Amino acid sequence: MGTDGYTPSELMTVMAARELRDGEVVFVGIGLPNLACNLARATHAPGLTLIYESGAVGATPSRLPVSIGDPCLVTGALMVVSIADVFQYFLQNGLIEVGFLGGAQIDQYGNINTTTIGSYSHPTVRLPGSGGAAEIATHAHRTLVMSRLSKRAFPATVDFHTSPGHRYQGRSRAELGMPGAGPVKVITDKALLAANTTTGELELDAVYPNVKPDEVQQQVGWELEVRNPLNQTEPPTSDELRILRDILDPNKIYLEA
Amino acid sequence: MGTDGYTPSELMTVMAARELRDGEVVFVGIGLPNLACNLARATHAPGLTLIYESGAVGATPSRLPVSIGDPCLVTGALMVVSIADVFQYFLQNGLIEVGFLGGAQIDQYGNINTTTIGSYSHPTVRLPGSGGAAEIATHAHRTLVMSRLSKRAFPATVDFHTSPGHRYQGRSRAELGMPGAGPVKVITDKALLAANTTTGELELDAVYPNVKPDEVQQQVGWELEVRNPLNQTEPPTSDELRILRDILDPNKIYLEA
Amino acid sequence: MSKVLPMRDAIATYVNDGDTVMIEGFTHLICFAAGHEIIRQGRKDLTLCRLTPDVVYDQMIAAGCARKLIFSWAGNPGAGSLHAFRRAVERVQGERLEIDEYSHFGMVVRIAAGAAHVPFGILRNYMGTDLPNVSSNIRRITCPFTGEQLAAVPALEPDVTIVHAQRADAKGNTQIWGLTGVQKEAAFAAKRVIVVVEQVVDEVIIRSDPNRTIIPGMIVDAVVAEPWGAHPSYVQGYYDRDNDFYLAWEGISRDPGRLQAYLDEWVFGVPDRKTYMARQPDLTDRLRSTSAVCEGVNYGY
Amino acid sequence: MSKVLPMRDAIATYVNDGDTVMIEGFTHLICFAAGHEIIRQGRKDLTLCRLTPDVVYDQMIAAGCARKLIFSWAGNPGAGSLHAFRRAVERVQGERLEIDEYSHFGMVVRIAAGAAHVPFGILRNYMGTDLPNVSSNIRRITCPFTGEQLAAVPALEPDVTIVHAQRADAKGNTQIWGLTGVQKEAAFAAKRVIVVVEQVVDEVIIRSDPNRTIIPGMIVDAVVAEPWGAHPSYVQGYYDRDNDFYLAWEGISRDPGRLQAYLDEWVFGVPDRKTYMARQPDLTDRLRSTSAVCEGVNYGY
Repeated sequence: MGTDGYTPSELMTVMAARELRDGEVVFVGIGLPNLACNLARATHAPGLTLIYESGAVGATPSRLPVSIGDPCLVTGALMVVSIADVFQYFLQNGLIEVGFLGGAQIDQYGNINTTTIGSYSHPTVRLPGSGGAAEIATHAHRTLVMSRLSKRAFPATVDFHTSPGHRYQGRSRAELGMPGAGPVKVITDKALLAANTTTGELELDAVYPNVKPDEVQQQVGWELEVRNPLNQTEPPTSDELRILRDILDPNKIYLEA
Repeated sequence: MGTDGYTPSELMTVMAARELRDGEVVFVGIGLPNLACNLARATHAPGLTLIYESGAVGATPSRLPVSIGDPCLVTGALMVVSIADVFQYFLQNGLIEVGFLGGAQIDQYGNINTTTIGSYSHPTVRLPGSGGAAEIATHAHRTLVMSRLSKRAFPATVDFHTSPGHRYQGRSRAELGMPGAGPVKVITDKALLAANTTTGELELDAVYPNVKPDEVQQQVGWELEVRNPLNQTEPPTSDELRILRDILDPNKIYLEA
Repeated sequence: MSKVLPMRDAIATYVNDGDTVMIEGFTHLICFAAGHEIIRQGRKDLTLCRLTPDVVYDQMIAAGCARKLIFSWAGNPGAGSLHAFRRAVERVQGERLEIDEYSHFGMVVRIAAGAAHVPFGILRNYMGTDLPNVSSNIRRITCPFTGEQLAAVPALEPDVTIVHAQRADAKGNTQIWGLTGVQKEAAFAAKRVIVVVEQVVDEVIIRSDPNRTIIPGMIVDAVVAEPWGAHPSYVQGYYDRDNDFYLAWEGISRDPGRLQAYLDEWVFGVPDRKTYMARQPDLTDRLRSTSAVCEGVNYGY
Repeated sequence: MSKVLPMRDAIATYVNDGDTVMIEGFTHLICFAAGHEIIRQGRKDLTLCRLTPDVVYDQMIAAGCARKLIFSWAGNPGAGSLHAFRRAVERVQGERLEIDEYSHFGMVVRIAAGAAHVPFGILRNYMGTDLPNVSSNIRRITCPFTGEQLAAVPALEPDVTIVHAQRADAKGNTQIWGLTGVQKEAAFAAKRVIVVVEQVVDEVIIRSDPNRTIIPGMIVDAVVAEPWGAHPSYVQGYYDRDNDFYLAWEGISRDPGRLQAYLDEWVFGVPDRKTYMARQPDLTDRLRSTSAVCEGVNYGY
């Protein structure tokens, strides 16, 4: 736990939850995104519909799911569909309003790498690959990325473009024919980055309590545009922290650090 | 009822049933094809799997179905699938061994018309259209056609090619890339016609008891090749007739005439 | 936020003149109640689509609702023809009903492409038939891997799809068993969806068996509770198909005068499905389903 | 004609060296028992395919069964990496495991195209990613109606698909509830199908609820009755996922010596799944599902 009375994970989860609007249809990932969605449901957005890429629609997990296909996502769900339906009839059909992604690397234009560090044919580190990320970043109306700041995680250019950001080989999403808005916001442990709607560049949109813009810049591999005015986020409320700690992740599986 | 102690419908049904081999997967139509399949199941082919285009797989109808989507086809079926699955995962995937078709017109090459009499844009008679017939005639390993003989029903060339036979604009099925063998046999009320495997022409393969080849030729609009030797079919057995009359269609809905 | 509406309001709100309308149902689950309400409200210039336009589309064509029909089999199975449809297509004088025609497989692929929101779908079909000669919507496409030629058809995305089902919750999460036809694809392909059900049930019922849900509430605009709304079509587990009516339709539709009299009595002459049923009190006993209830399965973990 | 075989015979008969093998399962219904038997029988040069190769594929790679992997996400979700996979791909000396890589959507479309037996499938994807640069199997195709560019991927038709399920009859008519993943498409796409089930049931059970049938017996070659055959994966209504084991795998697979010791003890050291379970007598009580049985529905008419 930090000196502020909450961990970076708790802080990121609260910030992510606040990005969600009531009634939205959200493609949920396991870990912090799942906690963020369920925190939003328990606070300002009771009407969220959670869809897990495993095929559970309208899940209301009665325990903390530890995998994307956890059986608790099925019991009491509104609908269970095949993976083909998930990607064709929900995602490609434009029904998913918000997608959550993470990544080993996120670059200046919001491109995400979850494939390889180093070259593709001779990788230093082989990462898991796209999973559903490439299509989520393409089709979700908007994508939220969650990642802790570090120079390694935020290079100017990713080693491999797994999931599309806002610019690829000099071309914009519109030029490439992508339906969704892509990674419009990156929720880090210190600040929120947001994509410039014209240039597609990730800029410093808001800092968390007691964070200075310089601290953010030091952990990002490109010259970070600072928005003016620069937003200041409100700290987590005691209510948000109570729900996270007492109800959603009481064993601190995801929220410890 | 004819002088032979059975109706033409009964005769055709018996002849169709005998074309089926035990263990085959059959795409069943309503009416005589359904009766033929269930007669075969009750006699020499208990291991037939019946698939109805409505999506009932392994149906064992406990009453006479009066529509292709009769609820009695669902109750006690092995599987119910969507229409998309019927055509994509079963038919196009090559799982259907026998398909049954009928038609207003069948021509020299086994082409079938169920679309229009007269021109397409200004039809004298508008028929229902293809339904699943075009794809059944394309994909089923072999297709059996059931139709009563008449000059009107057996022209040299159909007014509209709804379902493919053995030759279209001078090209063979192999040249056109069709996976199935097409309408290999036509079961009429007087005789069996069979397609020549080289020319694709329908030829007189067998006559029913007491039918002379001339009687067949008189009701067919092209010069009918007569096979040598010409087969003679065995008349319906009392067992076949009993099952049809007492069990399968006791109210003579399909077998009266 | 309940989406439950009376049929009248659902049709008035979500079906407009000129719309492309799909009332799907493959023998099973054909929503006659919605078709009748569309006729009563005098909708015009509709493009009707369905694999198997049957009696309800014949009625809608007779009533002057339709400008165009997109279909693959237009008949009254086992009973005869759709004579209003035939008159509209065969007529020598006056404006014919416009038609756009496929086989079942082609229609299914069009609707599935609409549901997946891609501009076209592919199938291995239409070699050796005249169908591509009479439609500009059946084209050839070459496989970029093998060089094979296949058929392509364009996505079909109706303005509104109307689906009958056994049950749904008030938000439109809809469950179907028995023949599912193309109900799922038709709903996902549409801009607007009306679900008509035998029973509106509590969300808890839906959530107790999520694998039976065919249509998610998020794509549904209105839920109409309309018991017997599919008659003379059927609903597995609720009521049987009224084959007598289908047989009778041959005679009714063959005669324009009798057809009009039918519409006057059974469509314009009743305000809603409830009255339609009340006028045929013997129907329910004759057609109500027998019981063949399956065992449940365990969703525990 | 029962198709029921012991696992040993099913693998011996239907899985050959050099085959393309798909043991599908998206978290749910991953057939570890079949993977272990393939390892025991020393199969080689397999092309393993699956959206989410997880621990069982890591074990098969470690045991030397695989020549190539076709996949879209290779990790141990929430727990770490598949270290045998990583070693096989990251190695600087010696022959690397060949990989052919997509996103989930691309894999799904490949398998669905195989099930429908068309040579390719289409999706709107892969603009702005490097995936098409490293695979010759992601190509562009132009819509013949709108001129739009889409991605195309080739059909995937495995030699053999192995699917775990809750229950089947002796002829292979198979029912699944809970997450269905791509089990249906994987089975229809394959030349041969082995179904592994918690329970072989009488055909009457299958026929009582035909909408739950996902795989028809006509495409099934062998049915294996193997209770707990998916552990440490799970089977809805039968047993929970063994998350402790998935977490432990991170440590085991990171160390080639420990991994080999694991295979020696739990794969080569047991003749079958029954013995595997008997050696962990506490498992069944810890993981057996609670009860959440839904109501049945009426299939009457």
